[in-house]
Amino acid sequence: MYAVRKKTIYAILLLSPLVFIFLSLFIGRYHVPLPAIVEILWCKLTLGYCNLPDTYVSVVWDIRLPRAILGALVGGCLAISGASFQGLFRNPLVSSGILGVSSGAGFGAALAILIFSTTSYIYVFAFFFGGLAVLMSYMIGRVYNTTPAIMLVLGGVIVSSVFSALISFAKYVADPYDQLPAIVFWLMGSLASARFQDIAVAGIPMAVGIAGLLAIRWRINVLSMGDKEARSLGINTALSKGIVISCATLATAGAVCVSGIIGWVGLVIPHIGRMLVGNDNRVLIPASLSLGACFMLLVDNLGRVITGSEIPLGILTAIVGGPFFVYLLKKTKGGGW
Amino acid sequence: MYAVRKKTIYAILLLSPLVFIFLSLFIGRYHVPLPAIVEILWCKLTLGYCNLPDTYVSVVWDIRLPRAILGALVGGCLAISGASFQGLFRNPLVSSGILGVSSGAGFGAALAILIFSTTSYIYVFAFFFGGLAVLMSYMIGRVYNTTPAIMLVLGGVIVSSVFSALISFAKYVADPYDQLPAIVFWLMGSLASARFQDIAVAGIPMAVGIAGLLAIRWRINVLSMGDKEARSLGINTALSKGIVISCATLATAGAVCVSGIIGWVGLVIPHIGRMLVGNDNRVLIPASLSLGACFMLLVDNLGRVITGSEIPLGILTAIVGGPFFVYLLKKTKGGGW
Amino acid sequence: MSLIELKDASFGYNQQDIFKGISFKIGKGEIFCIIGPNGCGKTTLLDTILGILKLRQGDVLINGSNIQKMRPHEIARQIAYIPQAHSKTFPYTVLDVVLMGRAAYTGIFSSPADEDVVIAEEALALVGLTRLKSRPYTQLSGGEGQLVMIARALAQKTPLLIMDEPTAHLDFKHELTVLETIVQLINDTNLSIIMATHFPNHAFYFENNNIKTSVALMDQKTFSQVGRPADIISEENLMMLYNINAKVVSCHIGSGAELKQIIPISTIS
Amino acid sequence: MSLIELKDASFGYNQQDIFKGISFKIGKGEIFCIIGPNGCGKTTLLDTILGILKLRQGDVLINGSNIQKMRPHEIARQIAYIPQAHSKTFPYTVLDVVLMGRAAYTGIFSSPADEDVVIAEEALALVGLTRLKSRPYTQLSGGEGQLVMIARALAQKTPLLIMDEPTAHLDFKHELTVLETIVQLINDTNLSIIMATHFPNHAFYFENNNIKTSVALMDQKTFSQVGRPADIISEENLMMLYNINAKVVSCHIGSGAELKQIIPISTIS
Amino acid sequence: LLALLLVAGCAQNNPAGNEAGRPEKQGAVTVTDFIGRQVAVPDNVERIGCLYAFSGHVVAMLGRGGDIVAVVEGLKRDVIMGELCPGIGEALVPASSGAVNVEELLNARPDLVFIRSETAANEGEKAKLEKTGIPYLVVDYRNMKEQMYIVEMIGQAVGEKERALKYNEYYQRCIDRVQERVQNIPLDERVRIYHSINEATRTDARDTLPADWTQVVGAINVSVNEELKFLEDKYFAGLEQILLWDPEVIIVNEAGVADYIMTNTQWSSLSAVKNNKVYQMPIGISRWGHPGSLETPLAILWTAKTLYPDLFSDIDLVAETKYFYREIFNYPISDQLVAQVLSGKGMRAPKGKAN
Ligand SMILES: Nc1ncnc2c1ncn2[C@@H]1O[C@H](COP(=O)(O)OP(=O)(O)OP(=O)(O)O)[C@@H](O)[C@H]1O
Ligand SMILES: Nc1ncnc2c1ncn2[C@@H]1O[C@H](COP(=O)(O)OP(=O)(O)OP(=O)(O)O)[C@@H](O)[C@H]1O
Ligand SMILES: [Mg+2]
Ligand SMILES: [Mg+2]
Repeated sequence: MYAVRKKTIYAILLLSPLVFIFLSLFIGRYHVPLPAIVEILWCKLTLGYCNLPDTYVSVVWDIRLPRAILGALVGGCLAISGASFQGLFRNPLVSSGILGVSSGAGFGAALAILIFSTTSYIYVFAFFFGGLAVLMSYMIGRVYNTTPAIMLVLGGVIVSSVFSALISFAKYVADPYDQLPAIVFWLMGSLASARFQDIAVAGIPMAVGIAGLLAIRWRINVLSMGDKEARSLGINTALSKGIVISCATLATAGAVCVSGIIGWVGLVIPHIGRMLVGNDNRVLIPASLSLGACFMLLVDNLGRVITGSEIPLGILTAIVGGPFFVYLLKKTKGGGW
Repeated sequence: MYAVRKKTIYAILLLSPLVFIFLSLFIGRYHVPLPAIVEILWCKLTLGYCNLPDTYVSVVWDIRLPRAILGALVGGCLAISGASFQGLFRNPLVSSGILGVSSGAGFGAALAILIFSTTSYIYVFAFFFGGLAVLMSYMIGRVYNTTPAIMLVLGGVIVSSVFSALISFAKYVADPYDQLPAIVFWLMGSLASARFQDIAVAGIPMAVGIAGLLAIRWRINVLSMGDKEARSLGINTALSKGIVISCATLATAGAVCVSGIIGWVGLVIPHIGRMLVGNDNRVLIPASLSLGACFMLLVDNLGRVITGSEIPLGILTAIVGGPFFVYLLKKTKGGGW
Repeated sequence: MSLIELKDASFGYNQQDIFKGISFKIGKGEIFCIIGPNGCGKTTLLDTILGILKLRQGDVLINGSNIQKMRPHEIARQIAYIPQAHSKTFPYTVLDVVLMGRAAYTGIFSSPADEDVVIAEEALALVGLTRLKSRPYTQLSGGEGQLVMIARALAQKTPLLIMDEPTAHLDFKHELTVLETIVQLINDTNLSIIMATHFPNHAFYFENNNIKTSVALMDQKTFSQVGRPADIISEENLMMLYNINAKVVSCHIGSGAELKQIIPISTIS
Repeated sequence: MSLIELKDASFGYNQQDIFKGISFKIGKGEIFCIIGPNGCGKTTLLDTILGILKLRQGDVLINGSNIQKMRPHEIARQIAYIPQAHSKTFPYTVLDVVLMGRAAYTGIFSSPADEDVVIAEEALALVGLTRLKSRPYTQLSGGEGQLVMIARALAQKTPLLIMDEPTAHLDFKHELTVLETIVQLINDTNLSIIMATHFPNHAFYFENNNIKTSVALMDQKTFSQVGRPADIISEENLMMLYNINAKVVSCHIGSGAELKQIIPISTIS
Repeated sequence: LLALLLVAGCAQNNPAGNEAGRPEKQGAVTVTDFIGRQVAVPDNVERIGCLYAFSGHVVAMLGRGGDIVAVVEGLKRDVIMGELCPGIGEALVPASSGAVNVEELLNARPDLVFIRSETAANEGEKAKLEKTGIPYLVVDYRNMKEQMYIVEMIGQAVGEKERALKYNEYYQRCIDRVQERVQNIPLDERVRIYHSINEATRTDARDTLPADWTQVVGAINVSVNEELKFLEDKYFAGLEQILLWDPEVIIVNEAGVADYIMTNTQWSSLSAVKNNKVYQMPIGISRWGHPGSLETPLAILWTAKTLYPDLFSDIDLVAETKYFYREIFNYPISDQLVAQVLSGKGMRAPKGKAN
């Protein structure tokens, strides 16, 4: 019975983002008739030829689909890394960007634009500096190793703020006519400009990060007992933490590359997950992934249809998610806690 | 002996911001001869007449002095509220804006600009919405009362993000030609244009907040033992928490009104304090106040002398403060923890 | 009038009751020991007496006035509490922690005065921890930590002490120190004590020292038996309570006096 | 070859030593009890044996190989640990916590298998907590929490168990259950045990059950005495160790057997 | 009353603006946009998307305001824009802060879109626009020359090159008229000005349009070539820095800022304040002289006259203003409105009452 229930839960968690992605194809300001959408999907997937207006094809296949896929990935990545970090650092107030990866990646991107004046090296630089920021936080955290969790997180806060400052500095020295707009636009981020290429470039690290976190999810339970106990239970804490941090960094950096710095999802979605499925990371981690993806798609779709000029993601995430969180809190009486 | 040491510490804590304020009068792009500065101070304080060029008087008395005083107040307020909240919520990752006061105040200001298209009601609205945000966090935190600290903080995070989103929304609907620049300008905040009027309006709530937190500082020690123990030790936890939260809210809201949303000081300065004087809030709270004030002035002055361009405060805070924090960490081996 | 009185008290976390219909009263200079299996609700009962948890039904009266109507600092001047578990956060010094026992005597906007420091230092001396007074209390051993909590309660200088397994983690020496301190305080200041413990021997110890001692066996959501240690702590009662075989032995101590001890032998399968 | 061996071990947190020059070895099926005053360094010693703290000098050998060279999961398949204090964070269910005992047998990228769940449930049954298995472990009573930690260690299925005051917070019934389980496990599986305890009586209990038991008295930064309980736990030694008066009494249990017990009487001022 | 007047004025004008001014069909043109792209623009552009406010102003000026089908939100708030483009209230808003919602853009069915350089700086945005097949042109400039070029480019693209050239001619003529008289002023007699943009301390940096036009009017713009504080893409000067510059004249482009400066003790020791030389610039379709304003020629005249009243006593700003809006914009501006423009007050529709 238990096994059956578990399977049902996992099936729901797996299917719901797919359903949301599918539904996203039907939503948008431009009217594409339903049968056309289905036909486009069918002929594209079978590599056949679509006898439909070009505009229909490009709206559904080139604009909506990559956006939906990336949206799901981004939401999932932020939520899953947030949940993992919360477990790892035993602090429920920690979120996906806590070790500085977001601002590191942002700075990397700005630097790439500054140096090369083109956008080609952005991803490489963003990942490199995202990783560097995390590494720096890690080094600071290791200065004193009795309560490394707090120090690591504080290290992250410091590194993060230094990189944010460096971003401002990069903007300061950038050429206001070509580099600055590129930096600003990149930092603002937007799923709106998602392309299939982005899935290829940012999607792979995101997928690797997600896969890693899903695989190691039970270890996070054990790690959340604290370093000392985790070691005595047979965990190579340095290694396991390293893997969790690396995977979460990959996932978050990928998400930041696609959609800029979105803070909320990586903190609150895991808590919504806790209220719904409890704290066991075996379920919480996939649940966060799935919830994050669905939530992001929901918000993105809302943003696309409410007005023509796309309400920025950050606005809706909080305005839709905040009350939902409070509702859940009331309903479960803070069940997770 | 102990009492003597304590007095020395308090004397240092009290004097150093005053010294910094005094020194600030000598620093700036405009060259005012040293004797003139002293003379201006003297005749202004004795309400006499200054026989000196107008410009000298207005540089020293109207520009540098209010800026220094407000800078000290802002830094002190952010740091003292951060330290208080960390103690209250037993979580070292909490900062002065945690209950949403900053974004609430920011939203209030934006709303005032939207509605009245002038800046006259800004302070009223900022304080009102800052308080409202905290109240809302408090209500959310009370939904479930077994571990209220976490819930309160999470409530704060939610409310905070909702108000941030509302700020973005206000910007989104504002007229890009006149309202938007006003909103952005206000949010960015700047000590640079601080006037004596601002001290009168924002300085009073800040001073009240500071005084309250200083007075109740020992209670925060007791509150940090957790609700249950604090009650059994004879503390009216609801009342004491209410006072701490109100005072910190007043102080932070005042600071936000003057200088926009500065995140870093309220989180990191208290930790620097912990490393220097330990965790006892009897010393930590005044130390944070003093350190915050000095730090803010230091950064502000540095910014004014390094180049004519006044490198933005945020950049300097992080770039000066970050490495300093790491240095202290290495030196004290994370002593506070 | 009794110092503290429970009338028909009931409590439960959720739908289920943890205990119900418990009544007792304690006068000055008395010790009340609560003995019962793990999870029977001792800690919960103590928390309700302190007003930390709210009774579902019934009343707690201190000196005749209902605890629900008293302000926290009034309660804390009557009752000091030594919790079973304490989760540490900031690394305060040992002295600072003990000083917190003076909160009930300190105005909301003031810090403890020099007299309070003196009282805290005396309390530390009583439990023998003076040498650790400026160590961060997060760096103490388990037993040392427990002693700090006891010192904090003593610094509270109340007529009633509520102790939840105060001697867990303590070595023989410190266990005896604590027991002896209690006896001395009762004799000197007419203190009263409510104590949850897993050691019926403590009750014997107090009785042996001529202190008015009652024992309550807590089981099946209520006090199954209440009375003098000698009557209550019997091999049969322990068998009923825990389903174990135990032996009561007497040994001669010092000046011809006898000390009764209960020794658990084996579980009954 | 002995299961575990300490050679000339020294450790200190700062400049000051906590202990130095400690050596001992334990073979299969043996129990080693460490008794000593609060703060003498028992917990610290156990932490160094586990490799959590690094010895300043000396070596810990498990089955002849140095613990510094072993990987964590290899150590955890040899030694299970029951810590003295555990700080709870997320409200995992009791079963989930016990399941963590299986970490050493679970690949870094996998979750515990169904067999592991079975083992965890058996361990819970051994300590008698099956009925609480899906309760959040943050909502347990003090004793129940301690039993969960014991179950987790049992689920680790190691030849060596290190226990730091395992019976603190336990009632008589559970204390006996734990002791009896230990005896049974030693008889059945040749388990070895290192145990820090404040109850010399535990050592008597094991000796009485025909288990090879040694006792070490820890004091003055080292083991002042090591040997059989009957030799070591004497009134004189306790007086030296704790500065207290104690009595050793014998009582007849069931089938004509005798059980020795040590009873603390009073401190020596 | 004012609103009524405006409505009346516009009712007369619009048909002319939309229909009469339109030339016969023209052949396909290739234009080069700000970032150097060669874009083939369809021969008959009938629906125009203006995703950068400046381009909207230009299109309206060229008499094609009625063809604007997609805008950014800010354009809807402008009083004169509302007059020139009666349909602007219904225009779709497919972009905010640089990001384009192409689906909404497709709904607007534009034949041509003008975008800002932020949008073009992003590969994803470009790719998306290309997928739609709608030709787009990047609109931006950093000095007067480029501004003129961009106006010409827009004119070329929408088939109103002549009118665009007419604007440029006027532009150039204003420059020439002023240059001719100021070029002989010796450096030390040139007026040192401080130009406040929106906020009292926000000002001009080098390589910007205002830096360019303030130079033309023979002023020394104190903030150009100085290091400024840079925040959120804008440049600010420090108070002491301004005191140090001690400009002779302060021109501000936002209503209310002049009062702020005049009444603030911190500014009181400036010569400009003491001598009452703090001037509010006019606001027409945009703030004159603002980096995003196409009324630069008027700003040049106004500033020149303000700084050197003796040299330019013959220039009648009221007449110039009327000429500009009537001839270049083809907008029959009323005398009252001219006065209003020159006083710089009330030129934005209040929030929620967008046209
Ligand atoms: N917050 C809670 N929510 C629900 N049940 C709880 C909570 N806290 C404790 N319990 C349950 O209530 C019962 C009584 O707990 P309590 O802590 O009072 O026991 P106790 O007698 O003190 O036990 P011990 O001797 O082990 O300390 C236990 O079964 C425990 O699991
Ligand atoms: N992190 C630390 N830093 C410095 N000193 C410490 C630290 N942890 C413990 N100590 C000190 O080391 C000594 C030994 O502590 P330990 O916890 O090993 O004692 P113990 O024998 O287990 O005592 P108990 O019986 O009370 O549990 C104590 O005096 C304690 O105060
Ligand atoms: Mg208990
Ligand atoms: Mg110990």
